[in-house]
Amino acid sequence: MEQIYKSIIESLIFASDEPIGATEIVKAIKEIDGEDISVSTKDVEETVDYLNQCYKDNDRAFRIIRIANGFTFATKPEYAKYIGYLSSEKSRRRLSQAALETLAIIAYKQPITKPEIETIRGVNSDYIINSLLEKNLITIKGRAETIGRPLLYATTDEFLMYFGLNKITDLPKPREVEEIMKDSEFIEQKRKIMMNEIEEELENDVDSGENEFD
Amino acid sequence: MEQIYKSIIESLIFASDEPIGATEIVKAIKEIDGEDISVSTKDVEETVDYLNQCYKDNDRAFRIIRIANGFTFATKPEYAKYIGYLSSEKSRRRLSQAALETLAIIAYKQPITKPEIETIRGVNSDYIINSLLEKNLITIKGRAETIGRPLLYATTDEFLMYFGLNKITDLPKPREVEEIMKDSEFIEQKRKIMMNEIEEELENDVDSGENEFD
Amino acid sequence: MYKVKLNTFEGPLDLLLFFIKRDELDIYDIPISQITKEFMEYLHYIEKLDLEIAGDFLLMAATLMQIKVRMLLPKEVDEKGEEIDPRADLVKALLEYKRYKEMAEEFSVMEYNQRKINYRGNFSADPKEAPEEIGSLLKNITIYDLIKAFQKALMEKPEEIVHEVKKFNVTIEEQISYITDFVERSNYVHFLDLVKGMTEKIRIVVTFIALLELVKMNRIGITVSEKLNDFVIYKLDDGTDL
Repeated sequence: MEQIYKSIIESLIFASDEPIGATEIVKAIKEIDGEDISVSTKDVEETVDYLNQCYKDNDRAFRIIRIANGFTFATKPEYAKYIGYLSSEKSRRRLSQAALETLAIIAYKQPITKPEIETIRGVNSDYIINSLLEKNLITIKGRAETIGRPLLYATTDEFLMYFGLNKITDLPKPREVEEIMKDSEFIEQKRKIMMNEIEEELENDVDSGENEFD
Repeated sequence: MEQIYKSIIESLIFASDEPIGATEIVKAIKEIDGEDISVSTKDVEETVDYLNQCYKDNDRAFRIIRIANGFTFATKPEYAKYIGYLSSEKSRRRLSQAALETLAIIAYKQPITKPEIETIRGVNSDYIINSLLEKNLITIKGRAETIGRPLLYATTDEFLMYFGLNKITDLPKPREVEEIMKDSEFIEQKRKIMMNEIEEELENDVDSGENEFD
Repeated sequence: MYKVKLNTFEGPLDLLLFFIKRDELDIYDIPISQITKEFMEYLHYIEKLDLEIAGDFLLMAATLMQIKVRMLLPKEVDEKGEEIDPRADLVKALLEYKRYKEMAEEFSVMEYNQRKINYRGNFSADPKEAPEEIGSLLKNITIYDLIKAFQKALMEKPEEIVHEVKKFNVTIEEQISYITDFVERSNYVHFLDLVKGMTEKIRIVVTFIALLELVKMNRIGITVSEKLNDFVIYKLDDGTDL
């Protein structure tokens, strides 16, 4: 691959407002410069590694990351608070426990129907599914061939972006059911990291003290 | 000014949704690190010059430019044709809201005439219908037997492929969409019970933790 | 003394898991009457707060009661003669739910890490060149594509000024046999080749009408061409593709 294509690859990734795949990059180059241009997806991968090494050597504030089946530029995490200050009006809200739970079920069992989701969660999930659809974290992927032909839900590229995944197979492996009960510490550990979890005294919520359980 | 602020300035310009002024940058930094931090708008200006010199020396495909009283990143003009190709591909893939609306009307009411579509949308739809025809998402399926024998429009196989459907009856029924939203008051109640809606400031989130880049 | 916040629970399964964890119960040997009592207290508590009781909680209450009753009855056995634990389905549901609840926590960690990353914010300043027309998007051909190709064929003909009104020297029948001869000879033909050399608009129009007739009669088929605004006409045998 000619040297100039390193810059072209850099410019394509830089100017794309969503992750761009190696195939797309090769396609764009060949469409403009001709089919006989020798640029492969492997060249793209290597160029990205080369560029990232340059950024690191020169202490750039950003890197090219692999996410949602493509490449995109992103800042290094250490600058998040400054950027967060700028965009604080937008106040990025974290997903609720219910939303995370429902997403996890959909992510691992996709494509999955609403009745199946509700069986696992034990609760009606209309609202949550609708809000995940609205956030574009899930989408409708056709219909199941079962009775009533319910709609099938699956995760989107935005889902991958949101959780920093390159492809759906990068998801952490769920533990086997038998394993789960063995160590209760595991959950306690993570609870500390989790920001969603807040312990609130009941009396802060309701006026009288008679709402306590043993 | 400390060296680290060069990177912070770079990250702020990089991540800002619109051109960001030197004053804003100084404000963001002082807001996070304290008023006594020595960073002036002149420092910002100098840093931008320094960064641009770095990009030039290292043959980067982008620069920081001054636009509308602020700084923003831009790719170098010599790559415009490649980027142009990409954005045209995207516009092909993405349907505008108006087009999507029209397409939905046609999908659900097919076969349908233009006057009927326009009655529903309340606006002239010549342009959109033509562009949907061009994109091959809809097609002409004959003529209605009404006065003037207007053309009848229907969706194509490409349409089904575009939306990942096997057959047109796989489209979600309006009733099903309503079902997801049904009894919104009940759901709102439930949402209050079920969802831990915590608004968090990003600054609370940022800890000194892992850096996945290095 | 434990204090319970209402919105801690995502649903009845979550609530049951809470009781199990709090009281360090064995999930495989749940004391049904104890947990049913706790569960019912929770229901009353929601009532007290004058909140609408979710049907899901009521359903679980009914399930618990049913299990409780079955626990008191003589043991049931399956076809292999093994005792059926009336709690088995509930345990399975609890474990399955717990599995995803755990993954939700993993997701929360991923979300947390990801939020420290910011993407490029402003793309408006990137110079873009309007691209040339690239390739054809058409994957299958429709009447509309036929019309477009037809128009193109017409437009590419040099305008000929006709001074006198002539009787059309071409008929649909003639053009039908013209087309069928063509496809009989070579099985298929490009539309633009078919009309090549026709100098009169009317001849192209009639040829096109003839083509539509043949399609209607299922005697020829039409498919997409690799060329823009063109299509391929091919022979059909008894309405089936060759």
